[in-house]
Amino acid sequence: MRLSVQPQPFDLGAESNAFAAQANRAGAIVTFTGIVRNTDGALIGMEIEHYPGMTEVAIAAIMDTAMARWSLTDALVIHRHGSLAPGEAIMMVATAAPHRAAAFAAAEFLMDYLKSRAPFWKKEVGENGAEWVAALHDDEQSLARW
Amino acid sequence: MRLSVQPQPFDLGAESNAFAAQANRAGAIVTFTGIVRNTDGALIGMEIEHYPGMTEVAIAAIMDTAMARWSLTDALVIHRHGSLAPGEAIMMVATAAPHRAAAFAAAEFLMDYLKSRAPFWKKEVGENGAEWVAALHDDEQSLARW
Amino acid sequence: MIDVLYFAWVRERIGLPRETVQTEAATARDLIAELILRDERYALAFADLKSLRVALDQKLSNFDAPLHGVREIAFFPPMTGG
Amino acid sequence: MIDVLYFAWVRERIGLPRETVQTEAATARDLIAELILRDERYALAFADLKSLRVALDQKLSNFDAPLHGVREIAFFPPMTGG
Repeated sequence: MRLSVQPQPFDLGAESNAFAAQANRAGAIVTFTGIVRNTDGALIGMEIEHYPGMTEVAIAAIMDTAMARWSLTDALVIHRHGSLAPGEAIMMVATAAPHRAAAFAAAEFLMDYLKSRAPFWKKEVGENGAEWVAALHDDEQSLARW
Repeated sequence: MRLSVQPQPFDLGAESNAFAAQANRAGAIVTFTGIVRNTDGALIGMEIEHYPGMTEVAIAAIMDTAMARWSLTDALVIHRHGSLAPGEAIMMVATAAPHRAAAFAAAEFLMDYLKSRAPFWKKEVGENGAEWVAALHDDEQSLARW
Repeated sequence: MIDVLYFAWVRERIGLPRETVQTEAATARDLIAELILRDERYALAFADLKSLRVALDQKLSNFDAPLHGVREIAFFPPMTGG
Repeated sequence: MIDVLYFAWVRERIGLPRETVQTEAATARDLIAELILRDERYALAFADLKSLRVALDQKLSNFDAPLHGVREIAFFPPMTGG
């Protein structure tokens, strides 16, 4: 199990391969990658603020819960903070389990919790100024399924 | 959208990076990788037989359905056939979508269909002989949710 | 004349991956009945149709669909991909 | 004495990321009431508690939990990670 909260970019491919190489008792690996989306070209970048200390503790707790509940053989969370450009990866999770249902469920669970319970705040910087991203009611609701 | 049915190994990391690099309108990328599992060390390898021609058509149809139903920006399926060793990747799917719920759902849908509707047959080769993998009732059942 | 393909343990029990069969069978079920009369290897392979699937011209079908115009029929166990 | 941390637009409205506050407040709600009396920047930041979250010693909590023994309190909007 590995957790990294970092300002630096990460290499999705290298991280995926390293994770798969360790997951030797797993039959199923799921990864999720979140990317700074820029549908209309108006976004200059994204600023991600976090709460050092609490972030790591909150995510580690979420990961422990996922490992136990779905009997994962491994889990990975990487989450960036600081300044990101459109197209850059914000974060990734990876889960490894004997079977696919557990790997998928655990990855979705981790994402739902990271969205609403890990202390990160996103600010979108556009040509006309910057704006904090509002939390979605849907994201809060999606926690209820676990 | 890319589909490859191939005997050669593939590089999960390189494929993930290439897929992410193309997915510039996506905010969410999900990958699933299936690995030859060997929990007790008794497995020598796996032989995967397929139905050339039908395999490609069946998977392309499944991918078209997923692209349309979840408004994916991109999808990828790589599936190997032939001889595989324990720990080797059997197949991967990747989905790209504006939001995570669609990317997750489409990846699970593709997996459920690949499991039960794409013409592949797995044979496990162990020290005491070889045995065809039986289709799971659960896999057939999981199609019902879509 | 129809090409008949066998996969996985169906192929192993019958002992060949494909053959061309001269037949007037109207359905896959009829074709199977003809094959079973030819050799006990077919009887063994087709003993339990519930454990088999059939594809007509590379599309999943059923044992009672008409074979008229079909050029390739395939028999195999439930798929185990992914 | 308690360390008070602010994040995201709460930090921007108050104009600083953290400060140490001399207080006898029993709860976060009481502390907020004290801060609002000090400056209108706090009134602006704490205008709608429903849009805020609070953490006590780096654990999510609520506005009525006791502050006794707590060394660090943080105020922020709902998280938007992932």
